[in-house]
Amino acid sequence: MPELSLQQALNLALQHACEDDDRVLVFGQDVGTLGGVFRVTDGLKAKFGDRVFDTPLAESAIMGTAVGLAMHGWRPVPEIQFDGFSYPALDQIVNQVARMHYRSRGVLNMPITLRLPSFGGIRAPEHHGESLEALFAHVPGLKVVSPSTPSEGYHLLRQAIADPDPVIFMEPKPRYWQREFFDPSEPVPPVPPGTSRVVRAGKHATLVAWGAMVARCLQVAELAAEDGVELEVVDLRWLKPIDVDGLAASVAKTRRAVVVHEAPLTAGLGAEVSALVTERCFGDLRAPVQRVTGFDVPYPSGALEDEYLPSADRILTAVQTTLEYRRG
Amino acid sequence: MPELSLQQALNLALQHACEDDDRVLVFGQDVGTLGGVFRVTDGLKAKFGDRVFDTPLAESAIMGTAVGLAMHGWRPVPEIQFDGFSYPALDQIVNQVARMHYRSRGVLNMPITLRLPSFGGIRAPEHHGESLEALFAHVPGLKVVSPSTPSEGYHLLRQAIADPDPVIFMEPKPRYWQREFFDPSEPVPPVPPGTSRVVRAGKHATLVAWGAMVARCLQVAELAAEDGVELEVVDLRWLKPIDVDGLAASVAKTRRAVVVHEAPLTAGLGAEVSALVTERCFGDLRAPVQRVTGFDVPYPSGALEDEYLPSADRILTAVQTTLEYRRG
Amino acid sequence: MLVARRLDEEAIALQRQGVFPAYAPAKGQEAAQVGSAAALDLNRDFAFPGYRDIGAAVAMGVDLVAYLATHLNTWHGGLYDPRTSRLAPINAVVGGPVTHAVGWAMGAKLDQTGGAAISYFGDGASSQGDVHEAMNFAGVYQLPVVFFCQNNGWAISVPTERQVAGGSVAARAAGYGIEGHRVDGNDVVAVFEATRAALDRARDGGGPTVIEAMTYRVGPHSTSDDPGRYRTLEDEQAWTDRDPLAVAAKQLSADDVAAAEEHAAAVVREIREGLQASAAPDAAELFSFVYREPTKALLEQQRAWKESLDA
Amino acid sequence: MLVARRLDEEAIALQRQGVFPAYAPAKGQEAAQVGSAAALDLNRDFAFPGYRDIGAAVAMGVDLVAYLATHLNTWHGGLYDPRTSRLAPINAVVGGPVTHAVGWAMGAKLDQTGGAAISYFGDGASSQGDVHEAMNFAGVYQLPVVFFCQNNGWAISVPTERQVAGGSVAARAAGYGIEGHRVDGNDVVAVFEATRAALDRARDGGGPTVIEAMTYRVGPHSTSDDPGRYRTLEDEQAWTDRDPLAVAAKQLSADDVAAAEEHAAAVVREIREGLQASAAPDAAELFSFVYREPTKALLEQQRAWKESLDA
Ligand SMILES: Cc1ncc(C[n+]2csc(CCOP(=O)(O)OP(=O)(O)O)c2C)c(N)n1
Ligand SMILES: Cc1ncc(C[n+]2csc(CCOP(=O)(O)OP(=O)(O)O)c2C)c(N)n1
Ligand SMILES: [Mg+2]
Ligand SMILES: [Mg+2]
Repeated sequence: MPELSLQQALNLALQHACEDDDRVLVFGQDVGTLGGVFRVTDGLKAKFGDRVFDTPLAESAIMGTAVGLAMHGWRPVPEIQFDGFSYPALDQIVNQVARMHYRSRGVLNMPITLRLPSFGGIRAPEHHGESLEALFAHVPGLKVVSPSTPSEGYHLLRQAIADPDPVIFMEPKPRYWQREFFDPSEPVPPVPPGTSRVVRAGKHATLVAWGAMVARCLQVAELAAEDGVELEVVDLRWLKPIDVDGLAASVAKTRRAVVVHEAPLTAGLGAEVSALVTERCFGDLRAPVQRVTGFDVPYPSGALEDEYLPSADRILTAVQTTLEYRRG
Repeated sequence: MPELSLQQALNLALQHACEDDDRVLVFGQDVGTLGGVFRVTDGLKAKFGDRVFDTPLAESAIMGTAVGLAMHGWRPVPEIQFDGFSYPALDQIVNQVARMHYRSRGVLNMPITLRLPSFGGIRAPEHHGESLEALFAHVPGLKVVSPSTPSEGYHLLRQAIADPDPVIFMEPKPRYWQREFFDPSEPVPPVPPGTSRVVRAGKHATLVAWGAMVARCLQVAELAAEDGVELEVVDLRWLKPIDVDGLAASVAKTRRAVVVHEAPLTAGLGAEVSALVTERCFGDLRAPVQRVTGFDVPYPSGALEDEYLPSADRILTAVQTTLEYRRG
Repeated sequence: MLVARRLDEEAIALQRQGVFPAYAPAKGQEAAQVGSAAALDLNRDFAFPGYRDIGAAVAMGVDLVAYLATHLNTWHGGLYDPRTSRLAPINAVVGGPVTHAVGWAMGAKLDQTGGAAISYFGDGASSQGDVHEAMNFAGVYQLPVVFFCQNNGWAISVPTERQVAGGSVAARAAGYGIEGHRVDGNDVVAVFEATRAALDRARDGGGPTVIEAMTYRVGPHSTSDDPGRYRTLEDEQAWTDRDPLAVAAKQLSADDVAAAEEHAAAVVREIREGLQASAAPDAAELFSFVYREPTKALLEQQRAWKESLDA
Repeated sequence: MLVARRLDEEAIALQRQGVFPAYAPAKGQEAAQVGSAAALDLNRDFAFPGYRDIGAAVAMGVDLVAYLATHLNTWHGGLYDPRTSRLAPINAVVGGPVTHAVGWAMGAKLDQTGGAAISYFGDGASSQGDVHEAMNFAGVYQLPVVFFCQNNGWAISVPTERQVAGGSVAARAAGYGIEGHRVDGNDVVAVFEATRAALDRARDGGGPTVIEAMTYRVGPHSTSDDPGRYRTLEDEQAWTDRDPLAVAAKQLSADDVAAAEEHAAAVVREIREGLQASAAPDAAELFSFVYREPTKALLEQQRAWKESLDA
């Protein structure tokens, strides 16, 4: 069983997807000759020739081209180089990618997977640490997914590319070099899009997270366990559709929930998780769902990054708040 | 006291803003000679000459130009012609307008008011009926406001233009021709951004809405009153910052809340309202906050518009649900 | 062309009667639309329209009742099948669909079908960043695509001279190292020939072409527009001499013209009847086509919606 | 120029020492940056940089310790005062700030200050829709703005010939009816003169100009980049003869060069010390500058954050 980093696992998933389906195309800025700034597309151009190509520096055209390619029957896997550079392409993503199937009454398929290196934590320049999941999750017609480990990365990327609908695939940058022993050729039981996974069982409270925050929540669960607090950690994975049944099952058991994300608080996806859990589990909940998130400030420069991101301390404080909550 | 439509009230607000501050500039597609497709800028070009001008058809450049004008000390009031055409300008709005003040450590002010005819209900073509408030409210550095009546429109637009920060001003299209008797010259007590208003007092449940949905909620409150149910209707107005104190005060009294908006459910601003109210009022709440919203589908064609938008029936059903709610 | 004109008139009449909530007249642009679309090989080419290209739909033999469903407010993109019609769904984002033509052309090149794409857009659209990005992509990859700009003098109330710096969209082509041609957009034969030449070149690997068809939007921007606010009747009058139908009629016998009128009347009658027979859309379609398979959340919303109907 | 070069070398050294997490070297582009910025009138003009324009900052007399704060990861936009420096905050969105220069130029024109704006961007940036929209706006309104493109051969791994259809950014200008010039970007005098002429024309109401300075990014895209993956050493070697410093040195006496080196060394030393003395940012600044006045919600978040620190 090989040990693979997330970056290697994603690279392998792309390679296998290209091998299994000769309609798959991989393109974007610097994904060809260079193999991507994170080397996720390394070696693909050599293997698949014209099916892997560099584009000029224009995100809107990258996504618009993907729409046209999909209309011609291709299965595009474009990349936008960094989260914060999605905005120039947002018109294409929202008004075109997400709608062409609808607009054509199901005649034109849009099996587009947008690979988007996402989230913060790597001391990068401005616009390289953003979390856009709330924005994408709000758009009808899109699916959104983010893996938290190399094996998840491999299988979810294969699943996203195979999906007949457009999927925004948010790759957690700080996890690219995280390694795991797993065998990509080993078949996994198929789970439909919109299924979360419990990565640690517990009974006192549920932590809900995705991307790089899953590892942080596991670390928090370790710390809490030392004090006898057993936290259940749910990796939401699919940010649209959201696994409300899975969340409800966990909260029915723990009766308390804390949702953790990097994006700013206001109108972040934590609000949706909070609302959904409360709607489904109001009778069970012993405390309001707590949100531990980035602050309502622009993603800061490296020196302030650790203060911005949900820290283990802030998550533990929220756990304590929910455990000690007394109905006013 | 004159009777003014919302369209006239906004026109007057622009006129008075231009008169009171000679740094105010009004521009956008067709806002000059034509006076705007909704005539909101009618007559301004004749009055203020070069300070009111038509632009080429490019939303990103409209907002980028606004940034540069603000850097030169002007107070830009650009228009984007319709909600759904904001997306091409989103990079400028999120990465530039909302951040230049922050990026420059407070040296460069961005007193930009983006006027955005918004929301649905007028049987318009595709992309002319969207509700983008959740997206804007998620962006640190922006403020977001939407008026529900002509007098509100007048005062909020004056306030938005006077505000030193960028404000997204969402004009409810279906209310443009709604009339009200009021005297714009009558001074109103100043209220800070982020203050909601109770438009109807009640005690059994709180309806929270903005834009065109405020009128619909008032209509629902009338209907409910016939059955002896007294609904409090809160016009949120400021969608960022949100008046959590005002919401909490209302819910402390009614113990039940229903939030209503046109945008799709998932990751809509209703989730934020639900989460905020639950965080603040968990002990008071007798039922989970209900959300009555657009569905998770693209804004449909005119024939299906009434089915998409929150109807009085759907709101009443939610009221009934919250009133009859029994903790499981 | 005559069908396009008469149908356009019918659509305006239907709007006045309240059947259509609004309509964007194409009057004056028939030669540009029909001439260019007639040059397409419907077995392998594909067209990407905006919202004012009914003449292209007519020339391509698209089901016009289904096309007009967009104005009936039945379905935004129209009800015709874009795959068999070779016409993408009606697209209301100015500039947005231009890159789709580029992507489609890239797909055709990769598949070596010999097909070419044509993108319809206006002088106003030429200001959009997407149009530039599209031309640059097409130039870099040498794609079989024709950028067909109908310069009709106006983008709503803004005249071309305050819209297009330099004054010519065709002149932009040189900056991308691609062919650019201006044609008299009211001369259907000239438009046809320029477009056919560009398509042929595209098929032969000659790369993209920009065609700027100089024409005039004789009617209002849409039935809600009031051109009197931004142009004079004389402005409009100046173009009546150049009416594309009049230009074409000169090359035809009176008999031919009469026959064409008769044909157009028959087609319009058929379409009028088709529109009258059009069913209102099934409200349950509100939840259709969002994904290939509806999500659980959507099914749940649909269920709640049905319940509220029954209540 | 020499200051720019030596400072660039120092920055790379600081990155290797772990002081800077990353840096985007400007080596090879000094003549383009210094020559153009030296042409500005700092009393009335204003410059809009990207992230690789340290030479412009040097020539404009910007506080360089404050400028380098962006690479120290202290503050994204740098710590210099953009208003007094006449240099907008460092901007990492490729293409994004080009329309700001247009807006600023419009502001200057409205205020009749005689000021002109200069926008710095790369060959890669020229593919962005925003750059097209900016040039079109500038052409329509005839604004006093200079679009200064440093064509340094590469956008990360993509060479200009696979980026810029037609091969020349300057050639795009004609399509907007505006002036466009290519200059030898490694000849500081040629750059200076072309820029000064464009600025003068702009002030006189002559409208915008596109200047394409042909140069070469001698170093990697950033210190995290590995150019060996996409170009050969020979490629790079071909440009060493044309090193802008070597070109300039030919026009100077040995004494002048020695004096310049001495000056540069002193400046770099001072900056090194300044950087060493730089305080880490106050963590409480996390909540600063988001709005003119913090909102209640932000104050609440700041309070909670402080509590979690104290806990
Ligand atoms: C991105 C975008 N912005 C604004 C609009 C609103 N709008 C619809 S048509 C139009 C004018 C378009 O002019 P032009 O491209 O010349 O086409 P024409 O209407 O003349 O056929 C505008 C501004 C839009 N549909 N899309
Ligand atoms: C909108 C946007 N897309 C992508 C990037 C990532 N990126 C940073 S620099 C760069 C290449 C820029 O090339 P060029 O404009 O030629 O400038 P140079 O780096 O050569 O100075 C890319 C793709 C970005 N910063 N902004
Ligand atoms: Mg036009
Ligand atoms: Mg470059």
